[in-house]
Amino acid sequence: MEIFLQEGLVLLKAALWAVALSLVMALVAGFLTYLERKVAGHMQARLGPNRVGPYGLLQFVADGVKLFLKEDLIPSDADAPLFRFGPYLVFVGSFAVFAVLPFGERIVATDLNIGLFYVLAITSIETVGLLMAGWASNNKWALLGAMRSAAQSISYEIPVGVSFLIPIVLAGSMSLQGIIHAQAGGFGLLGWNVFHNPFSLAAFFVGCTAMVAEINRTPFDLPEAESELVAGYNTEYSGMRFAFFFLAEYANIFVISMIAAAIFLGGWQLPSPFKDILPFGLVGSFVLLAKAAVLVFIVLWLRWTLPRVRVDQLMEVCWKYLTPMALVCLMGTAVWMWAFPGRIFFGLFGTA
Amino acid sequence: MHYTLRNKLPSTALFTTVDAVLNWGRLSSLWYLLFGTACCAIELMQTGGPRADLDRFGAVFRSSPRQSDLLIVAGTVTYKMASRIKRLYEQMADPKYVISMGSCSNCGGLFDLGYSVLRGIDKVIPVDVYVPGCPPRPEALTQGLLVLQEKIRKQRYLAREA
Amino acid sequence: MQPFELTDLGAGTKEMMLNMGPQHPSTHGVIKFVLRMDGEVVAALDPDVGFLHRSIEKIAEKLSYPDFMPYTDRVDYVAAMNCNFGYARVVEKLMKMEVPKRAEYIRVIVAELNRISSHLVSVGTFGNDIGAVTPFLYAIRDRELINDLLEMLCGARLTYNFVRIGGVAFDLPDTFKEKAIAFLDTLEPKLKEFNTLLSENRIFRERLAGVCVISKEDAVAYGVTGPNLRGSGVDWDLRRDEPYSVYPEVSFEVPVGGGLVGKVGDAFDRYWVRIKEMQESAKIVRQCLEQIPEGPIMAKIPRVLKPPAGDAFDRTEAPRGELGYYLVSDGSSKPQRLKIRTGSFAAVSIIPKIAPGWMIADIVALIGSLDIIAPEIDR
Amino acid sequence: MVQSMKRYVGNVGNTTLTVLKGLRVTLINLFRTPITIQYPEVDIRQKDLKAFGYKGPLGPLPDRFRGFLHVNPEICIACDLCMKACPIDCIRIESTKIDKTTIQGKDGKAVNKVKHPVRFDIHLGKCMYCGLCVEPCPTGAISFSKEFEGATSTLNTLVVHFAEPKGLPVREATIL
Repeated sequence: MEIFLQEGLVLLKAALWAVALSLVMALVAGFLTYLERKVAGHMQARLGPNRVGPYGLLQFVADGVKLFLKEDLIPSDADAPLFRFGPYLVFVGSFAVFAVLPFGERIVATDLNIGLFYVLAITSIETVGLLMAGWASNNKWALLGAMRSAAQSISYEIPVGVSFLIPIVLAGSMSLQGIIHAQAGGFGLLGWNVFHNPFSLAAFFVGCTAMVAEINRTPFDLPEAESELVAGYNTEYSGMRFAFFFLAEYANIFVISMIAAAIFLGGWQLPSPFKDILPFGLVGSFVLLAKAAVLVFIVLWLRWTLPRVRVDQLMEVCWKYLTPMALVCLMGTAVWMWAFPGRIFFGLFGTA
Repeated sequence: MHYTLRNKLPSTALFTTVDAVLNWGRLSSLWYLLFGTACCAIELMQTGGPRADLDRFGAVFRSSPRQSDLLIVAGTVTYKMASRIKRLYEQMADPKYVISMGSCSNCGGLFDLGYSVLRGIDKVIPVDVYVPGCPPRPEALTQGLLVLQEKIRKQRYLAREA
Repeated sequence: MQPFELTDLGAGTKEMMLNMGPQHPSTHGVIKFVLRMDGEVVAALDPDVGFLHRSIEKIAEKLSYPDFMPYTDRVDYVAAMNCNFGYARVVEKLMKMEVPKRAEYIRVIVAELNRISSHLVSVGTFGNDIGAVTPFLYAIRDRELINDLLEMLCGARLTYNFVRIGGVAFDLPDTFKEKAIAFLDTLEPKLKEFNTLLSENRIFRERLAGVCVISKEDAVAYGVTGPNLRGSGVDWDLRRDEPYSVYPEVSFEVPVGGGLVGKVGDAFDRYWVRIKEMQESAKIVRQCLEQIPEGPIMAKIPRVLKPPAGDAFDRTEAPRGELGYYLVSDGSSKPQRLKIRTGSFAAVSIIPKIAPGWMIADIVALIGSLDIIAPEIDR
Repeated sequence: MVQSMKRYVGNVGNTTLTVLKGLRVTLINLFRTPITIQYPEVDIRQKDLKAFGYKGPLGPLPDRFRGFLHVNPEICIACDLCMKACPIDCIRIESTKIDKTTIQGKDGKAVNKVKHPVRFDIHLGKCMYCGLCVEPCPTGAISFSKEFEGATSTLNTLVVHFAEPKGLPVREATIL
């Protein structure tokens, strides 16, 4: 009896977390679509949405209402089961990462001890979903987009993985909370992994570039390259199924920003005097979200500035630049840890 | 379907509210197909551009017909193109709307004299709003969009017609 | 970068046929390209034109000479002034008519302003094809200022119907000169910003360096004209080499592609020639505004135009290459035959020659850099 | 080896630098005032757009703006010159004879009015706004207005009847 109760409590807790996280995901992704249109608008000397609700804030609600009520078209020549399943797989791949995202010192659904590994593994599902969608559409543009997406994800997994190894090596843990805890020193600022040593600084940039490519954002948005492939893998998708792709795309921006903020920018660590103003480490949560917000803005900013690379250049950037650089960073970090055990870069000069 | 159902249901405030929310979603998010046939396409570009900025009304362009709600037929449609326009329209998911932009797509316009031009896009697909002009300036197209929004606002799905 | 050589590996693979257009974001209007693809690489390309065949040449036979003027706006709607200009010139040639000096200056001013706005659309959409959306909107933003100027002059933003046979329809408004010079002053910094954002960007340059090279010989053999020809390194510009109107009285340079980032005649060269030409056009407009004499803007023309029987050909330098009008008159008030020679038609004819071996992303760059526009091909 | 290392580092450096330069341009533009005209609120026909809070470079519509055609049937002499000038026949005039009156013409010359239009239809949905009809008009009866908003859901309403006697049936748009 007792064991059932315990199991039930665990399940209930899990269900509550799932509901809360899906709400968070929907809200965050929706808000990001609004933010992207607003940022794009102002960068392009125009205003962006401003008619729906105050400052156009309800724009994403209207988009959602419309998309979910549109006709659900399945092309007659499409492979219907796969066509239906693809978007869900992409959505699941993006949503599952939220389970390990640390929203604060004590706010996290589950702190897996293999957190970063889990992130790498679960996001790979998305590629399968995209491939499925592109193939099942029975559309040549979609197929080209899906093939590009597969090649891109497989290649960029390597620099992402290697640059993830650096915080893991520094913290000696794969758990996201563990990595954040390990960045505590140096007044809560200098201890961040990005300032740990020159190699980890470089790894931050390499890792971020590779992550932008991993989620198919400009300048690496080849799978849905608008001017080349019409709409890429989602050419044939309409209504609700398209909304899932859309949701996953924007959720992914948030996910990579949160992870980069957590493993390189100290997570919820902040200069120590302000730490305990609010209970539950809420200050830390805001700090983490602020760091993520800055990174999100940079991702949007890049999109509205840069042209797109070509397929062969995409591979060149990955294999000739990012992967070797990530490997050098890993080696450098290892050498650093051997040469200056337990010391950070700024610690070499001072007492911190 | 709607008509039969609508007349059997009692008229309640709930249905009017549901209708209002549906219409609000649809009219606030009219994604248009990135498609122009002739001269009006340039003014369509300018309308999406910084000065007129259709994005204010939630209208952005999509390049796939599956994801667009609004087909703006911008320019002359020849006989050769007519079947393609029809196919594009059929590829769009319901609910879908059509704006005929400019004289050529309204009724053939100045190419009425030619032998190869379709005299009015409404011979091929249903048109919701006609925008006069050759080409209409961006504000005129924006007004066309507003007229379409008003039209959508009056649509009824569950509630009885007033 | 070199084009791929496609070899049959004996793996039993088949080529894929792909329809690009008539509705595709980067075909610049309703043109269709039938591609045969080996993966991402194009094995053969076949343009299918005629989706915008509006029978403009045939309509000319039904209308009187002045009534046809609005139709020339629609031959190349991005540069309608240049088309007006060319048509007016050929009728004047047929009638052996003298045009007042002031009218000629006004024509050159509006034609060059229109050239700037046409090239802005061209480089903007080209940036869009390469994937940079923001430069496109900046180009559109700057183009609005030219639209304002021309709207002030003739009341329309796109289809002007401004040039008349024997002169122009309206004189310059009072504030036109100040406003035009104010615009030209802002053009230079805006172009600089545009270059920083797009032309100097390494991703953009790498995308275009050495891509889709059109050699000098090919360009001449296929009759490619205008910026596309100059991009291939041929120093030929009708405004300088066969001067007409008041072009001999202004000084300007003719930019020629020099392989700035890759080879001579690649996509970047064609793009860069257009950027440079905008600056030269700005120079021409400045000089014209300074030198413009007072006087009438219309020659004395009869109420009903009846050119003597005969034929005439005249070509002018339009933004998309040489724009030639061939006009046959039978002495009546309507032309017997009008033939329009446009730059885009020649440009589209060279695409099947260049395309094989390049990837689909390069094909988009090729189409964008040739700056073809549908009604000029089909007319 | 050293050469290729140099090129490698140079490529990375150059890419980063040009990307940063581009980012700077878009960031500067992010904080500039947008040039958008809030159209339905800002009436661009007005002389003073600034009154609507507009900050961009646009002036109001110029005097020569070619909006919808407008006809004043009072001073129209039904001479049919505009109908003949129109290349696409989007003007239809029917007239009746009246007592001779003299009215002020466009270029100062007096014009005799012996006919009065009883029907003056312009198909604004077909018109190409070229202005060829305005030029020959002796009295200035037909002119461009600054009106440009005419979007409608039926094509028939775009046939504007300027001198319509009462009780005429609504005609199909295509008859013009």
